[in-house]
Amino acid sequence: MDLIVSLAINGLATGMLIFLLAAGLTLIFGLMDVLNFAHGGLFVWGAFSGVWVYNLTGNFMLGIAAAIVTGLILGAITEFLIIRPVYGNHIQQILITLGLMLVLGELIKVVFGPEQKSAVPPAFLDGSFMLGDIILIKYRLFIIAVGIFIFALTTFILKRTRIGLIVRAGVMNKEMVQSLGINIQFVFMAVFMVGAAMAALSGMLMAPYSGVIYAEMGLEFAILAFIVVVIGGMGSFKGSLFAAILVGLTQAFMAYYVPALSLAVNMLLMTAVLIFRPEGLFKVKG
Amino acid sequence: GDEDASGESEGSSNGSDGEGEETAETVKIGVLASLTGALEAYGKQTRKGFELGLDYATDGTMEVAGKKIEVVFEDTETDPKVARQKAIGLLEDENVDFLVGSSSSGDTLAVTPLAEEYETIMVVEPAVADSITGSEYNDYIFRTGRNSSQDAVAGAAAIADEGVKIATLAPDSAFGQDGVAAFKEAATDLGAEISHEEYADPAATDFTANIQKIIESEPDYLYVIWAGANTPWNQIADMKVQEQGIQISTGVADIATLPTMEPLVGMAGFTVYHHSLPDNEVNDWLVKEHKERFDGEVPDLFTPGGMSAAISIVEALKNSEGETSADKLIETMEGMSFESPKGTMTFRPEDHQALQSLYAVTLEESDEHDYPIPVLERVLTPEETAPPIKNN
Amino acid sequence: MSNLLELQQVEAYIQQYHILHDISFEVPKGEVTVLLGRNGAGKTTTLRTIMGLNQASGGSIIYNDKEIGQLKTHSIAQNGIGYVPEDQGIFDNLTVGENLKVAMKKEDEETTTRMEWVLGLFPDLQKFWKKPGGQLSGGQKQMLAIARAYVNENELLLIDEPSKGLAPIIVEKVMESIQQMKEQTTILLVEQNFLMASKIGDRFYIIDDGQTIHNGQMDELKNDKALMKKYLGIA
Amino acid sequence: MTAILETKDLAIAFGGHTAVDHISVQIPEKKFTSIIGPNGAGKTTLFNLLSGQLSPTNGQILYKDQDITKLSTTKRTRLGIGRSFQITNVFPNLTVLENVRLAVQSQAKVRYQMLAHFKYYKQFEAKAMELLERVFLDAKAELRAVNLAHGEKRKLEMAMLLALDTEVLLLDEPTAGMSLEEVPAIIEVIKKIKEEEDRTIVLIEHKIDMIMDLSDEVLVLFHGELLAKGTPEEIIENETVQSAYLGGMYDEQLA
Amino acid sequence: MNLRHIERSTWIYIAFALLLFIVPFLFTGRSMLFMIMQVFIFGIFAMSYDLLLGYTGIISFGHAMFFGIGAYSAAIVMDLNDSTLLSLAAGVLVAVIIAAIVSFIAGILTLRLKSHFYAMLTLALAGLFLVAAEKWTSLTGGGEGFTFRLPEFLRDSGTMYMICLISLVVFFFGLRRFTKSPLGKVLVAIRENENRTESLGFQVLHYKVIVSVIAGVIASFAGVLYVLSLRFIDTSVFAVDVTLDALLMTIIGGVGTLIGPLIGAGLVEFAHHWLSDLADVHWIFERWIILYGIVYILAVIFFPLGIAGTIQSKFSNRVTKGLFKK
Ligand SMILES: Nc1ncnc2c1ncn2[C@@H]1O[C@H](COP(=O)(O)OP(=O)(O)OP(=O)(O)O)[C@@H](O)[C@H]1O
Ligand SMILES: Nc1ncnc2c1ncn2[C@@H]1O[C@H](COP(=O)(O)OP(=O)(O)OP(=O)(O)O)[C@@H](O)[C@H]1O
Ligand SMILES: [Mg+2]
Ligand SMILES: [Mg+2]
Repeated sequence: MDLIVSLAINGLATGMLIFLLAAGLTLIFGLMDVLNFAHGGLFVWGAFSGVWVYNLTGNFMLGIAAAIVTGLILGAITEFLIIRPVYGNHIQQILITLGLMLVLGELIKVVFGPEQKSAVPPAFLDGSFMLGDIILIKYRLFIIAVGIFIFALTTFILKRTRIGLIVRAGVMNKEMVQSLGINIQFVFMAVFMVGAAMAALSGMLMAPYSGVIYAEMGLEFAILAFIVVVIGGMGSFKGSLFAAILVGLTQAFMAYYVPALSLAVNMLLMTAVLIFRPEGLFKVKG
Repeated sequence: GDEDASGESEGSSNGSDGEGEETAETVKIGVLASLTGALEAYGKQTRKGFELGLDYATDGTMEVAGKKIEVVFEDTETDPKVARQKAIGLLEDENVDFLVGSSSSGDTLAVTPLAEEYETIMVVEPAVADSITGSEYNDYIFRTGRNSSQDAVAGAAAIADEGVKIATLAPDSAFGQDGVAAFKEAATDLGAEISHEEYADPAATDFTANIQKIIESEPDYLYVIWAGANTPWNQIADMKVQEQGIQISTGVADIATLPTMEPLVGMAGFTVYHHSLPDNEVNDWLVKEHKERFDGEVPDLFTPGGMSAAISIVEALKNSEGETSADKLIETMEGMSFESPKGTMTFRPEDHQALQSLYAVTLEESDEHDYPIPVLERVLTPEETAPPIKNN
Repeated sequence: MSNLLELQQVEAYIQQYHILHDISFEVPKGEVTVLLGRNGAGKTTTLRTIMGLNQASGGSIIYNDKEIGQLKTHSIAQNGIGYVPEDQGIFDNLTVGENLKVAMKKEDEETTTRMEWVLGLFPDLQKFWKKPGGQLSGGQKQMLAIARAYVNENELLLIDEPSKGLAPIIVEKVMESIQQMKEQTTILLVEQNFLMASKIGDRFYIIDDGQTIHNGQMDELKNDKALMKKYLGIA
Repeated sequence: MTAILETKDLAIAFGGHTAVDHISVQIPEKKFTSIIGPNGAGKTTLFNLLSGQLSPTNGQILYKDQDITKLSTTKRTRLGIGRSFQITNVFPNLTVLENVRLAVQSQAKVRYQMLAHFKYYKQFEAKAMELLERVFLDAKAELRAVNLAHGEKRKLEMAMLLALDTEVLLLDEPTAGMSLEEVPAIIEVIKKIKEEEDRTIVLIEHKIDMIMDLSDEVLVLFHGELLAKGTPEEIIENETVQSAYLGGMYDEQLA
Repeated sequence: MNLRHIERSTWIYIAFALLLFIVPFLFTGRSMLFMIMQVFIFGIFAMSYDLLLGYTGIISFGHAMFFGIGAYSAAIVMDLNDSTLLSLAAGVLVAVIIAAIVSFIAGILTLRLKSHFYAMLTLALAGLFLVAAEKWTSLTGGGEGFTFRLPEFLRDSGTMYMICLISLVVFFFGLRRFTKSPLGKVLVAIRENENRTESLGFQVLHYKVIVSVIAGVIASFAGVLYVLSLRFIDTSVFAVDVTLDALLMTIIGGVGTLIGPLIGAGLVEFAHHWLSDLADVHWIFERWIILYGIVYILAVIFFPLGIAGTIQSKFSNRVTKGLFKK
């Protein structure tokens, strides 16, 4: 019983971390229909800039802020220079964002050097405590909390404000939205910036979790995020959250009970979902 | 391409023994390393070490047995295809007399058959796969780097003893599995018992389940073989493994990874190299020169390896009196001993693997750095860490 | 001057094709002006050019005595111009309600009243409030497109073939609604249904091959069989 | 009179909404049948069921007494049921000629030939060109379909349907958005197919004059149900039809 | 067949192919030869990818799977048997059969669904193959891979070059004919508007499965050539990067053309080579990957349709423009 609870909590934390990663992608891919292969690049930049500030100042929160700011700035630049010319064209999006991914990944080494960097949780989130026989790791609880917070926040913004509608409408028919007097370019840029900031934030949160960050981690995690977005049903936040948690839990339990298959967990899960529920777990209506 | 365009495209299998005249005075060495990509840091250590090694071995003259030494570095980008292409370029267009490399086992394996084809000596450094001097061995391959089995033997020597129970954690890959197999053999030879073998997805972020199982097997030691991006150290600490009476042991890698090992302070393990460990002239020279040339930086994990490779080549040339034919060199190098930053190394005649010292250490807090450093327990002698011969 | 909108020798290209050669017309405030012409004459392109969805390459577009030829589409719309495009421009994955909500510039009482009026006009929209726009029938989409332009108070409405695909009884309603709005809203209409055009139009312009080739009062046209035959091919 | 197409108790519901509500009709062979009804009455949905774009929740469809309810769109087209679409549905980035040529190719049953070069099929091109002339679109043959004006796309739809050379033609508002001048010409084309080639035509339209002019029989749909059926004259006198569909404008329109 | 009926472009391609047959005698460097060989191999691979992406509109994120299947089949068969021509033939056969079966299954499972499902399923399957290659160490050598011997006559790189070139020529002209066949025209129709194609009387699923199998088999063959040229194999043949390479080559060269992927393959390989060589010129170019990334970005901005596509559209615009003005 303890074992199951402990596995579940840790799986949940991993799931939340993956969700944070996927959230930005869901926003950009789900709402704006942009295949952003540079998502991983934004993620890495968030991690490196955040950790750099964190190590410099010793203040974790400042690190988080730095990551978010980095994400916003990079998001604005990316949207303006890279994404704007290719809205609506998946093929061009793939090429141009992959190009950007290479540039971002390599620039990391110019700015921060080629070596991997280490990061530890801040003192107030370091370590673990026992609850009965169950070990609770503080940093993981923190991740779970942040995940819930981000989920609630985005759901609120998308459901309770007109922004979500405008963005979705803008993707379907840009000209029409403009004809309704909405400056869609501005809205798109804002959304992209938020998506990028989410990527950057998750990069920063990831750093103390895994202990090290390195320039190449971007693509790897971007693929994971991509998988989660697909399993969850594209563009659905609820779906992404659910899928991410599913992936996290499956990983945890498979690693314990069927270790031989643990390498293949993600892919098996995705194959199963595609075959049995091709629209994803939560199909976006329409 | 050089002037001697004699249609090598067809006659390549004849190899390059008919070199042009200019090589009469020069010895060319081609070094393959990952100078970009994920293993960039390693590749660059090798390069620095190699350059320093030539300087040291030739006393700065860059000449041996009357011949000028010329080095060409090529980036393999950690891609076997690129590695092979660059190697062909070195062998064909540059007519190199030696190949050195490379940072990854895959790159190296893609190149070793070329060494045979071109009858050119290749000094492998620092790729670790056993198969390079094992199942994929050929006569032209010499390795100054240590292989996985040596690591395993050293790891076992550091902790294994009569009646000790050890659990292992390793990535679920050939590297991890072979490593554990070798470790198991060495450890059981020393009388220890392997209580549990745990393999984890190297890309995973969560190791709770794996650690949980290890705890359940109630070992005295947890021996970790790890080479991967995400490190398990934090989680091992968070899961209070040590508090439950299980000691951790592992190989200590390069300086950049030391800060991540903070949670493991006090553990007993081994390492291939840390600049503070070896006690010999070559190493003193290396540390001093390295600091001078590179802004006060100390040599890292693979720097001495690069240096050893360079020294072994110069040494071989000295012994062969400048003769670069492969036959002669193989004869010279088999069984050859030379002084390296890690003490005396010897190319074992059977599989051309250099036997070398490794270091049993404990990880301790240091006053100079804000990360822990390995402190010498004892030097594991070349004889002690000699791996089994596997090339038949 | 009482012209709300005036086009002077407007030229436009689509990619490298010269589509509009010389479009000139006036839309007097408070009237319904109708553009007529064959398929491919350039009517739709004219409306798109006014909306800034297509850049004019020559001439001028004057709205409320201001040149708007260089403005971006969204600022043109913010100046009080509404547009019902030919292909309806429904947001397929948004529900009917959401389609309308996207269009609403404010959420004050006035808009609510307008909304009620619009829904009274097209009860089908009320009925399918939660249905994705893409699943509506052809005529329902047309209604939604018109309704979307109606929910805001506009000074000028550009409507491209509103009657297309609508049942006669609904066409009648649309006509009524246009007449009702005439007070505050000026209308520029492209319409192939001559019956409708002739009933609600005040002035007409005939466009052929990207040029305005004839204009006059609607009443004249209705009674001039020769003219109708010549320009519209109807007897 | 034999029925070429027949529905038995045909129904489909989307969520809670029954768009086609248990309709049983017979479409007489070689006749001209029109379907009218308010917007959202289920006309297009009925077409979608007949042509196989949708499958019914209930009922059967018979074509020449053969049950085709379970057949795919492709199979039905091959059997001889062709349709045009209310919302234009063409290959946007192919040229007008290529659009029609594809339809010709399908009709000619050259479907899986993958080794012969297309240029050995010159007759396809010729046939396609001929059809484009018939709908007055030959001048735009080389233009990409996406660049056509709305009315021109409708003509293209028509040409593609003709190319399929099917026995039954389902036409969904073929003249919507077509200019006054060209509507009569298209009507001529439709008439000619029916008379000269003996086809069965089913037409959805909101243009009453056109219905009156062409139809042998008119079906009226209302809220998914079959409200009335009869000759054009009978239908236009029907009071429910008048009040629910035509409104006051029809008499002027007929005038 | 009358020679006059052959299109002019065909002559150009034939002339170019002949030129490539002479190249090995002009260049002495085997490394250059090896590189051109890689261009050919990845050209074939990218062409097979374009068959899906450019012609039929199917995105695949796991095309590497077929490449890897080909590579491993050949390598394993050659490793287990003597290095003879016979075992090579057996290797090719195994490669083709497995690729055909896998692509057929992936095809019928997902191609009836719209758009991206094929992409994701192939991504997942490729991932599973990667894991299998990683774990089935007795056969595959795991992540470290293994080397193997080639039949005597293939060890000469001139022969290998010719084999790659001949394969390229055969596949290029074969696929050209294929795409210009009636079936090829239907594929384009599917790309443009799937459900309309269906209501014209074409069974879309059949076409998609056919093209998926053809693309899979050709990709597998490219994998065979790759592993023969390398004489070494490891799990990197299944990596996402391999798919991405094909994707990039296709897009940069121009989707929906056959020459595009070839140009793309050449450009990607050579840009890579030259840019990485810059690193030796000056330390400032040590980060040449940045330049490499910028090449992609600029390619989209200046050649939005890919190189071949942009040139082609310039050319065809002239034609339609003339027509438009009558
Ligand atoms: N992208 C384009 N490339 C080439 N020609 C185009 C393009 N877009 C439109 N055209 C042409 O411009 C002309 C004018 O089109 P427009 O849509 O304005 O006509 P219209 O008067 O609205 O016709 P309809 O009554 O059929 O809607 C048409 O002949 C059309 O073929
Ligand atoms: N795919 C669908 N999903 C849900 N509802 C649908 C779908 N298709 C049609 N409907 C609904 O079914 C009803 C009938 O639609 P249909 O398109 O058949 O109408 P119609 O008679 O052709 O109208 P119109 O004259 O406006 O074209 C409409 O209320 C429509 O909203
Ligand atoms: Mg129009
Ligand atoms: Mg309809």
